[in-house]
Amino acid sequence: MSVQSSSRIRRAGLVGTVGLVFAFLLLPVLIVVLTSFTTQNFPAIPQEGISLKWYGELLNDQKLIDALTVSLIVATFSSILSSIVGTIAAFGFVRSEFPYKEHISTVMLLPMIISPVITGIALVRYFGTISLPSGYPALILGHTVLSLPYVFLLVRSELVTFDQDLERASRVLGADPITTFRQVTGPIISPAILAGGFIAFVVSFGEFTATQFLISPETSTVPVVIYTMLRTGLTPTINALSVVLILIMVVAALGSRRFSTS
Amino acid sequence: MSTRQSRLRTVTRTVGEQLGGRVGNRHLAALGLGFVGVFFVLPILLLVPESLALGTSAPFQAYSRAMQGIYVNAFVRSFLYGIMTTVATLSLAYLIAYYLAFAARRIRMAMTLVIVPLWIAYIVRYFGILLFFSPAGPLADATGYEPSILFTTPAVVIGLANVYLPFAVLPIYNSLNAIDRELVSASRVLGATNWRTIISVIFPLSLPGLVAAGLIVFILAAGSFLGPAVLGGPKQTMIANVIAQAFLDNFNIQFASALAIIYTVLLVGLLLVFNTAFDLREVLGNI
Amino acid sequence: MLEVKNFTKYYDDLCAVKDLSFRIEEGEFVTLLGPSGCGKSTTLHSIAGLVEPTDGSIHLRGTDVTDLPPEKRNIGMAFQSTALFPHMTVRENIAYGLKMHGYEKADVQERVEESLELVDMPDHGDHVPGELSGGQQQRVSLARALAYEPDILLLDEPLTGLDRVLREEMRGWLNRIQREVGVTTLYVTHDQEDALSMSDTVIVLDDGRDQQIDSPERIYESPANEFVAEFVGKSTQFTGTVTQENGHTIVQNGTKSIELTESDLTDGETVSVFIRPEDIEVGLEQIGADNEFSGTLTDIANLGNRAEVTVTLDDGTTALAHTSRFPEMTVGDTVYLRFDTGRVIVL
Amino acid sequence: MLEVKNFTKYYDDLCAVKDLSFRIEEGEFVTLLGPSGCGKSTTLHSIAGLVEPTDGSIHLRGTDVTDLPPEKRNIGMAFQSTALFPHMTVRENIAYGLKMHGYEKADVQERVEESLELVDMPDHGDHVPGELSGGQQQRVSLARALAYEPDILLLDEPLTGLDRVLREEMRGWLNRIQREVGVTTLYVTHDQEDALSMSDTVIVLDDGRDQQIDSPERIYESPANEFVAEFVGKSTQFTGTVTQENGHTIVQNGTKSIELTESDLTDGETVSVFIRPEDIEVGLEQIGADNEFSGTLTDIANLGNRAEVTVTLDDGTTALAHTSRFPEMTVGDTVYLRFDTGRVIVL
Amino acid sequence: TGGGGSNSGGSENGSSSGSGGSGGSGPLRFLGFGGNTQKAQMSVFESWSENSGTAVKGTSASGTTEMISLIKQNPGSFDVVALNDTGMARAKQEDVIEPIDLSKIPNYEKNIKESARTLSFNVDGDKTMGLIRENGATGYAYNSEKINKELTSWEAVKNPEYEGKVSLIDRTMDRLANCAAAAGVNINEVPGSESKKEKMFTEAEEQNKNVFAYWSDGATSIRYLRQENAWICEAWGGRVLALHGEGGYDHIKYVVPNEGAMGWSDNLAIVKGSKNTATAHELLNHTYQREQLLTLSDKMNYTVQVKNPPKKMKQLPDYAPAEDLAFRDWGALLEKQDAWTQRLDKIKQN
Ligand SMILES: Nc1ncnc2c1ncn2[C@@H]1O[C@H](COP(=O)(O)OP(=O)(O)OP(=O)(O)O)[C@@H](O)[C@H]1O
Ligand SMILES: Nc1ncnc2c1ncn2[C@@H]1O[C@H](COP(=O)(O)OP(=O)(O)OP(=O)(O)O)[C@@H](O)[C@H]1O
Ligand SMILES: NCCCCNCCCN
Ligand SMILES: [Mg+2]
Ligand SMILES: [Mg+2]
Repeated sequence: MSVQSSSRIRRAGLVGTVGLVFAFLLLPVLIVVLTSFTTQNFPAIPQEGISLKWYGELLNDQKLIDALTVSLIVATFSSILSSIVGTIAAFGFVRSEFPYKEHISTVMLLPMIISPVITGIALVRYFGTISLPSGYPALILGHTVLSLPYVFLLVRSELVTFDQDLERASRVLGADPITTFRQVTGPIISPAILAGGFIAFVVSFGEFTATQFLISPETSTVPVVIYTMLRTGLTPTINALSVVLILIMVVAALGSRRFSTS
Repeated sequence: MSTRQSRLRTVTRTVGEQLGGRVGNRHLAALGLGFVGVFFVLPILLLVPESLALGTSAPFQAYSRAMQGIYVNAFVRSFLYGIMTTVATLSLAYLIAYYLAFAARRIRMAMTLVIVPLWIAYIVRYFGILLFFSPAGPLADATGYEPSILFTTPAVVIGLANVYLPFAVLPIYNSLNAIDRELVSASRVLGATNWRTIISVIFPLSLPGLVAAGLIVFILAAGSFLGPAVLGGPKQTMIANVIAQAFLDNFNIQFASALAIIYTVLLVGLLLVFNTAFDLREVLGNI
Repeated sequence: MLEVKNFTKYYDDLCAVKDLSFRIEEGEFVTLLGPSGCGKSTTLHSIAGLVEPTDGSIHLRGTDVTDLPPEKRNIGMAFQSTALFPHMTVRENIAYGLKMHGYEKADVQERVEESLELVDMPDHGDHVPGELSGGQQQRVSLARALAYEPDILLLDEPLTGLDRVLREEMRGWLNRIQREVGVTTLYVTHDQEDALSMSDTVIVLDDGRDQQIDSPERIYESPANEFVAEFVGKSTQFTGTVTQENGHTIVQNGTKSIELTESDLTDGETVSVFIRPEDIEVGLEQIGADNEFSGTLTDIANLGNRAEVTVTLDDGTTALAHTSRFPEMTVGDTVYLRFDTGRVIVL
Repeated sequence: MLEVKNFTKYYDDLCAVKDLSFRIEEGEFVTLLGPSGCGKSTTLHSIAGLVEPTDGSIHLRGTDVTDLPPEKRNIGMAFQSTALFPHMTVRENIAYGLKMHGYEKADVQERVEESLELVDMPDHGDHVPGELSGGQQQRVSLARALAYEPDILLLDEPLTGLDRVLREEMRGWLNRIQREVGVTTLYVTHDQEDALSMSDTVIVLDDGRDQQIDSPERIYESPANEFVAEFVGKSTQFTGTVTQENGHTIVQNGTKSIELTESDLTDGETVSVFIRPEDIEVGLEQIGADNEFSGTLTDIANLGNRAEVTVTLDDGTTALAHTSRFPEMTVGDTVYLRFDTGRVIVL
Repeated sequence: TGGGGSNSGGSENGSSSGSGGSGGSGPLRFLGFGGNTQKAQMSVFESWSENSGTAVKGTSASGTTEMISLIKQNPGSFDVVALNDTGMARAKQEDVIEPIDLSKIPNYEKNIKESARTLSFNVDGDKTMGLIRENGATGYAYNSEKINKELTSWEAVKNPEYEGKVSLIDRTMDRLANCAAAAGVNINEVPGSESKKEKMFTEAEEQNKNVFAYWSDGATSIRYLRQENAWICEAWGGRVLALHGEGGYDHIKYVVPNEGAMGWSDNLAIVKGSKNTATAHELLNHTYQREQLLTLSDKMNYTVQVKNPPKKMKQLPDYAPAEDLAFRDWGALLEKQDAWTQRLDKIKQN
């Protein structure tokens, strides 16, 4: 058998198998998308005809829109905060030497390691003790802690490979340390920071397990509202919302090189 | 001139300098640690006193209760499901990652498809899976076949593997992608078939990514709450469900804290064992 | 031994190599020399089976191997990046090819040790590649490629990226080993010094097409065309018109006229004339030789064992000449260039 | 212009540079030459203010700048890695230093264009560094370092990693530009050819200590010690015992005896004797010269313009000699080596 | 069941304040279960808001425990809360509700049957802590297309034919109450008798055999029925009736088994720390007008213990007049909750 035909067969086999894995991965997405067009009052695959009524309902569903607002606010602020803290910490760890540095740095990763149920319980008790109001303060702080490890890891690995000659060059060219950071270091590592912030945003946006302990009556996030709706009756509005979010994401990902690669 | 000053003045320590010259980069590390310390480590540590009935005759009563069969089972199940999910997820993720790194023609598109599910709340995805396999769901509708898979261990593992798959693809893809293509050529020229090359060269070189992916999937899966809650039955209860139930349904903060502490200690212990085989720092660096 | 027939390779619309044919005899050392992007690696990879030819065929020991996968060709190859497996020790790297070629366990062990001896690294067997210097890595890569006695050894710029000192040292190594083992070798490089110093035959490639296939000496002394003349070795070039004057051939360029020994040129023809810097003598005094031109010294580069001087001739053209080291001249001096007409290359 | 006084640098316990002093006059081109790890970069970085001296001081234009941060020193620097800012275009890279030095907007623009002219890249201003070749990047890096008219230009192995052809071309560039701009330059390299071809003064450094500070010619012709002799240029070395015989100084080594012109050596002294390959003549016939040794040709490396031959002498020692290109010799020939006693370097 | 958001129910129209003569300190905040009971309740509150000018802002939580957590974690954030019987017992224990001044709610005595006004979980000594709102039973529903015989007894749950096709409720005391009923025991007597306890748990063990999952919220029970995961599913009548209302689900039958079924009730209480107790009383008084109570029953599909119930209410699947019902005695049961949960968990996971 010739090289090309055997490699073609191999490729076909791989593509077929990978197609099945993709089908598995995207199965829930497909179902969510399909059910968002149902004519029925509960999530079901459309049988006779499709409708956009749940997209209409979405616009009228004040509770979901409120939750979406809360989710966006919390995700925005916590991703900004964790980007800042994560970047500072990554700088600190990469650019300094002290005993047991690498071991100590795993502490930064603990929030990713420990189950969010435990995080949620620990935080709600703790916030109670220090009288931090539940709602935005608790949610934003909690989500910041939960997403911090992702930013830390991303920025750290960027900084490890960062060529410090660039900073040296900037200094020799006459720039002081602050200018050097603003003009050289910052812009160059910003894709990593942005990617970290993006992941932090996604983590915050989807987090349910710890979040259920941290919400206040006015600040339910989307996943928590969905969970509540589950118990009282889930409507395909949720699916419509999910589809809208997917669309936003796909457009953003295809539109910007930065995010899809990270 | 002292060494300390010299550390501050070296240009490689730029950020410290910009904060007024008195702040070193070590202070920045301390700031990060402080944040995690105050808003994460301390709260977790405070569960220790909560878990103890101090001042009573049986301060460890919550712990001795946790030693009973159903709770031990929940712990065992968490770790077991964690491992099963990890194995399943890694196999699938490896296929996708291999495809992305070596065969994909439209990588951006494929990569986007991998990430798309992350935008749908876990719970909604679990519901998709539940609906799919239900007797009145699309699978039975289309094929007439009703798999009796729901509310069993396979259902939970399938669900967990499904939602954590994207987390595993990325690190594996990164390490596959970093493999110098000339190594693959070299292996072929040295007489190895494509398959032997995958086994002897590509696979070992992708181990860092694989281990990183395995670690993160294991951590996420073992601690998961929604998966068993939606797709499992009573026999699939995992530790996160028990902890949530103790805290939310039974108001037993003491017991919930004890379970949380035990779980954390077990997990950290496990990671330390893991650390003897793989360098945890490196592995986490790959995530 | 190896025969490449009408090899052509297109990457989509881009023609990387066009209709290249050559053969290598048993034990020969042949170099593919050409600038970056001229198709050297493409050719080598096709011979190894790593790239599929668009057209043409590859024959090894008389068999058409064009459709054979790389692992069935019994070829040894060393890469520019060394391509040592980073997760294996030096020993394991060398053993890999042996195992894949079905050697017995005991044989593998023996040959690994022999190969380590060959490249003079018997004590480094248990190191991983990351622990070795660049030159050592290249040597291991060579040992790995040779261990299983391939029919032919392909080398893809194995010396690029090494610094000058290491490069010269490695060149010596390669030469020695090739002599000891006597393996047929096809070497790829864009460095003319590599090509001239090691090869039996040099194939000069440009833009996917062969320009000249010849011995190093012929390539240097009788380049087939302007590209070869310019790419291989430095030179001073004049373009001029031929006049035949009582049995003498003279090339006329502005105020300069160069008398040649060559005689098959026709009157009025335009030719390019090349003179190698080492063929030009530089003097501070005029001696009234046949081909003597005056000019101003505009640059001296002391290269240690010799100096390379740049002279701007009176008609404004520039010439390059070698002198002995640290010459007693300074930039600005008026100098006289002379050369033996027998040394002039005419195209 | 620049004066380094008793510069010493320790990294914790490791002594990188010990008590180094030298000065560079206005307009001079000085090279720091030495093997990897000898402390070249450490010295350069201290001058730039990027590394703080453990001891000693740095003076620029007569002022002690030891405690000044890098941005206050008005220094131009080009790095081996080029260190071009990848997120800025070529123009922005060059403008950066100008802006930081307080140039007016219009001036910045003008000087950027001038600098692009200087390095012959007027059309590449809007490219980002990633789109340029290695040599082009080096040129931009140079333009960026020169644009704001620094007092001194520091070059940290800017040519390392470039291949031979590009390296030679860039060397020409550097020379030309340094001549045009006339800027005082301190150049760091481990390549002797770089050092010899460009410098007014060479500082040879080994293990953090200076070995010789001298002109290229003196460094090559009169090395101060064995390290310098071996590091700068190839040579054949003999160690022997001095005997004075009726006014002649003879160095005796086994069966070889070399007669020297030098006379301040004492009887019985052991000396090292070096001969450069270009000082050795290789012949196929014995001519009975004073210093003539027979041996067997063991290797020929044709380097284009010359060949480098290795000869194993009858007493088993090895000698290196240059011949004209493509010599009529083959490995195995018996050859005769001769050299002028005036060319022998005695340490 | 539109997506019309239960926590926004009455909040938009209540911007004016101070006209109700009640101190006028902002809107009242109500915490309920969500779903259609919440919607029904909010519609009643709305009619009050229109007259009083005080808005009522609704929030929903997914269960009683969450509600109590919410109250504890957000002190002063709620005025009125809807709790089920378990929730009332818990709320008393956790001290998150206040005694109610019945003199300010004359409509309660006037319109609610006396037998329904003194249920143990709604009182604390001589203080009234909660007002009963609606009540029902926890029977089961079955899919008559899969099971083509009429089911009337708890025995059906144990029929081996239905292996893997049964889902039961996940709440310990609800579950055990039905097991006790099936075994012919009154759950209120179980704490005092070892043999009755064994009978109850033996029944729980037997009923467990066919179970594929336990559900913890009504929506899940209906989903299992709809998706046909369950052929038999412990359920609430009101939910099943609502399912019928969707059309196409008439084959899902609801039964209160003849051995009896557990009774539950939802109740209204005033949250401790409320700064609007006077207004809250006014709101409650409004709610307990007969006309409003009938609206509630109508919209919720459950019994409201009004004097002289109308015919329509009597036809509800769960209809049970207070005098026929034995509610659980939480005074005795609550302390068993943890231990029994543990034992039941063991059974569930065999
Ligand atoms: N996989 C490929 N896809 C498309 N074009 C390619 C591919 N590989 C090589 N080319 C193109 O084919 C031409 C020849 O490439 P090749 O790698 O053979 O050159 P080369 O002589 O080895 O150059 P270098 O000295 O830089 O390694 C170049 O123009 C190159 O850009
Ligand atoms: N930041 C540092 N910390 C500790 N040791 C260092 C540091 N920088 C350099 N050294 C050590 O100091 C010595 C001199 O280093 P330096 O970089 O000056 O050498 P160099 O001559 O520039 O070498 P090369 O040619 O390899 O660049 C080396 O042994 C090096 O390992
Ligand atoms: N549709 C709403 C049903 C509310 C049922 N509450 C049940 C409480 C049982 N303890
Ligand atoms: Mg190539
Ligand atoms: Mg250096």
